[in-house]
Amino acid sequence: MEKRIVYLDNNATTRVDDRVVKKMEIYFTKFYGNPSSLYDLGFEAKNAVEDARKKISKILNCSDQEIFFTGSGTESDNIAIKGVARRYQKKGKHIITSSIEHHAVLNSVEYLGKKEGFEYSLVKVDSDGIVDIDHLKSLIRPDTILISIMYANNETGAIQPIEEIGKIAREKGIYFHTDAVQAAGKLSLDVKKLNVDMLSLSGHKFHAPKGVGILYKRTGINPIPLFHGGHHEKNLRPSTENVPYMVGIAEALEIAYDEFEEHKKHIYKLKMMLKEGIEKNIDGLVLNTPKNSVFNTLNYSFKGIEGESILFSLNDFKISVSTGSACTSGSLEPSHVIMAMGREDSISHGSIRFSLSKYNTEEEIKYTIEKLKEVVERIRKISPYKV
Amino acid sequence: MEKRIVYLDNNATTRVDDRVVKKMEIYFTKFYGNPSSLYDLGFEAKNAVEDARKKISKILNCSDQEIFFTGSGTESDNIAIKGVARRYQKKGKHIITSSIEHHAVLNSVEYLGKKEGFEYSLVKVDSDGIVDIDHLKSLIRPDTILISIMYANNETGAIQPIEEIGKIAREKGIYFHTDAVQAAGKLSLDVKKLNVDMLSLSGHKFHAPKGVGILYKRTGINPIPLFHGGHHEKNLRPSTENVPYMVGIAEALEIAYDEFEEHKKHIYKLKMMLKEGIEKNIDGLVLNTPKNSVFNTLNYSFKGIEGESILFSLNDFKISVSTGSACTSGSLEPSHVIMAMGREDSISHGSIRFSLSKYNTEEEIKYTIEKLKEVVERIRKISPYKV
Amino acid sequence: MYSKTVMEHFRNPHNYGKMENPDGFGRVGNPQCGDEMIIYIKVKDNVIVDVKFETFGCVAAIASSSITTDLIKGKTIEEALKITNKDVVNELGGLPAIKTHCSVLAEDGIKAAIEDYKKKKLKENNND
Amino acid sequence: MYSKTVMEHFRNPHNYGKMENPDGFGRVGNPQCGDEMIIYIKVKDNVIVDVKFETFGCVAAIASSSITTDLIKGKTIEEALKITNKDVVNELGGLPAIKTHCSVLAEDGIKAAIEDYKKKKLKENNND
Ligand SMILES: Cc1ncc(COP(=O)(O)O)c(C=O)c1O
Ligand SMILES: Cc1ncc(COP(=O)(O)O)c(C=O)c1O
Repeated sequence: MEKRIVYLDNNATTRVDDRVVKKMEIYFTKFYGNPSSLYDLGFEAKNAVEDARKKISKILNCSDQEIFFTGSGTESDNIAIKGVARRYQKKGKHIITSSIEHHAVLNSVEYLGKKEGFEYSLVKVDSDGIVDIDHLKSLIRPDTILISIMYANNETGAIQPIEEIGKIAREKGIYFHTDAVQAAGKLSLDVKKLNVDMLSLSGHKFHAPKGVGILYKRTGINPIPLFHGGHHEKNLRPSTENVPYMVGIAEALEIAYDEFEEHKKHIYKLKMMLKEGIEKNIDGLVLNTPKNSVFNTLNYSFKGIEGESILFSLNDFKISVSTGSACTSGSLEPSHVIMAMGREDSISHGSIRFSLSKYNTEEEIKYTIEKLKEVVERIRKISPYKV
Repeated sequence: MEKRIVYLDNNATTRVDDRVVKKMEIYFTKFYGNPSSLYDLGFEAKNAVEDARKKISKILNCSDQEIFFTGSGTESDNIAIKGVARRYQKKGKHIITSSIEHHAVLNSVEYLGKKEGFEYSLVKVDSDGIVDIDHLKSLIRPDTILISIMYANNETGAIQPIEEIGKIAREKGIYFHTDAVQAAGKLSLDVKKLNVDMLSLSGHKFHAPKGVGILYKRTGINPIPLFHGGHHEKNLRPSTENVPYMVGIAEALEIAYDEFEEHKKHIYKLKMMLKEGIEKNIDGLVLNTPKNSVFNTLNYSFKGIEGESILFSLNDFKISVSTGSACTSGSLEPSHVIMAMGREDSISHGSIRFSLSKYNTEEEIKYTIEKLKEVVERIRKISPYKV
Repeated sequence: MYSKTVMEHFRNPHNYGKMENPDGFGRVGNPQCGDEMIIYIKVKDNVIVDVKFETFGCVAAIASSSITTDLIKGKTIEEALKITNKDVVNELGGLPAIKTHCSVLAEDGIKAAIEDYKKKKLKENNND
Repeated sequence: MYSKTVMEHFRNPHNYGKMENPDGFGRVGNPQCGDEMIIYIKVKDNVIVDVKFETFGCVAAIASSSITTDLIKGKTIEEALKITNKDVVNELGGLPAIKTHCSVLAEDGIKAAIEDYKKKKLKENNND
């Protein structure tokens, strides 16, 4: 047991499914053609890409013409936000987003604010980390052109009221984008039901590789591309198509929804087991994950101690978890998400995220509870703050 | 023989080297960590990325801090051009590029011209498709901030006088970018010798996968990023790192330069064999590849007939070649590159590019010459233009 | 990308080649655009009894030329004039949108050849 | 990311815990910044004979605290005051740039504890 890694950081990234690897393989060395090429190798590549697009469109309940491949979740978010803002700025220059978005959204909006003359407002969240719809409504202005609210939060797993926001946006004629990166494989991605105009996904959050994203974009919305070049992806994202990853992300998404109920049951059981185990064995906890959350995520702060020291101590036991989001691990700031929920700084500095996947086992969860208890007790001994 | 594909379109894309596939494999399912994560799986991923960066920096003769990973050649070009233009627009708003650039460069520059108030000038090329240095000099203005000239042309293989242009740019204090996508594995990429400030590469042109690029950027130049998000790639290109492809592109580049002389000898011999075979067996030729060209590329127009019909006919014999560039295969315009060389329209419509790789054999070349002769004769019979 | 029928006609085009002393002759398109088509017709008793084409162009242009010559052979002048580019596309089992102009060229080719035939006939009649 | 020495000190920190009736006591940093450090010292004949720390913070903060207590133990007050954050970093075999402030905190901790000791002594002397 102690030799194997217990990987509980599946909101940071996931292991690629073996079936996905298998699917991609032949596109490296056998069907390696450029999909734009006018010979068999090219046609085969083109077909593979279009089949992938169709598979995805079925899961999102949209036309395959509305599915675009990108190089990452960050890129999808950037195209949606900057692209729409730049295209429709004549209609208005105000954008609404929330205070708990991923930096791909927050920093894009901030950039538009700083450098391109846009204004933006941040919707507050409640202590559960769920956006305040009334506050959102109050922020809408006549010149609001875009609302971007994430579907599920990466740190806490909190599910946001996308359908409702979508309805409000539609009534007001405001474009609505959702960063659904953390929802894939965990919640329905039916864009019709969700009332979204644009939706971003990232392959590596659901057992496809890192470096491939999807942007759903309703026909009729035309973001200005970030790249200019060839005619790929209807000019929205030129670059020779990454055929293996496009095939891979479609396969992974299909697996995720084909096996949805099974994974959900398994993972949710483990989450509840972890929750009960932690709450029974450790005190001085602050739960950061609300009831209405994705089934794989559980986030706690451990009073009196800081997150990084828990991380490194758990790593000594080969348990992988994270504090804040992986993307900000280079920074010293406390989690902006936990802060936005009104927690004190010291609590925000100490949040630990457990995010599970289909590959986790009961044995791993038991082992994690045991080691976590040891670790928290040990570090608390060093701390001036006793619980 | 007739069953196997004869792939002579290696400037469009290449087969991934088996050794590269092998190297990447373990990063999908074993070392699948997020390089930003603070545990062993993350550290291993981070080390893999940094080792890849170092390998590349050795070949480019620069610091590893000057190597950035991107999602494609198009993206590298776009970051270099738009990023620098936007950052330094207070110094001036004039850009120089050539009339034979890839659309990733041409369309980026054109976009800046149309939408962001920049002006640009296109350097002419001579009938060999080589940029006219005197013309370039005459285009430089006090407000010129950026020159972008490709290193080797994708359609003709013509090598451009980068060192010399770099010297001129440096003297005038103008930033200089080169699209070296078609030079990788074929020419020296020593950025010091080349006098370049920025240089773009794309993995899939040298037996790494499609969907990964490199941007060399001299320390001190700070393009505004296209994406905003996390802290990856020093904020220049946020997105969770595509570890397998970063490892893969470094491996492929290393192989290309470790085995450079061997491949060069082999491929050049095949190119000369093809050239002699074509010129001996077919008349009514217009050679579009100059003497000073990369060793793998050979481009002809066949008088009286159009390119696509040659392509499809060769495909019936399982021979893969291209007309114009793959990226523009969706368009009806004649090759802008061949046009820029002063050829007539009908000649530009009929250019055929043969681009070889280390995987080609003499047998394939002989077979190609034989079938090409048949095909050209057959289509000429249908044409009103007799040779 | 192309239908089976398109490829068949491209691989084995019908009725290609020059015609000596045609009754009608139409030249449409130009090499600048990448497509040029010549249609030759022989007419007897108002019926197109023979037709040939010569085409510089892409797969779709050659296939459109070929099928068009099939379509008008044996037809009366009036019947031939009714053939539109849509008929050409249908007979070919479809064409990529970007290649529709090739079928238009074929329609124009027939019209031009018939126009030429009519003009010549008028002249002949006048000369009589 | 961290040197072997850092990890060793983090895993088995030296001299941690509360000290009853210290001669000097320094509290630096604050939990808002993610790091807080308390240094306790016992001084005899101008020599730091015992030292303890309590730290809320990251790996680097805990390791810096630990090594700093080692560094000043047995040193005279004057010697201890000469210890800088650079010494802490060196002893640790380096720290990531972003974590340098943890070593600064440790230096500040010593200074604060010694300051406190001096103040107390002055008071005592005055009371004498
Ligand atoms: C010269 C040149 N520049 C840029 C590119 C674009 O590279 P990518 O397809 O990786 O975006 C290509 C090839 O497609 C190219 O040949
Ligand atoms: C909510 C959310 N949005 C966007 C991203 C960015 O995705 P990527 O790393 O593929 O750019 C992530 C994860 O990194 C995320 O969790």
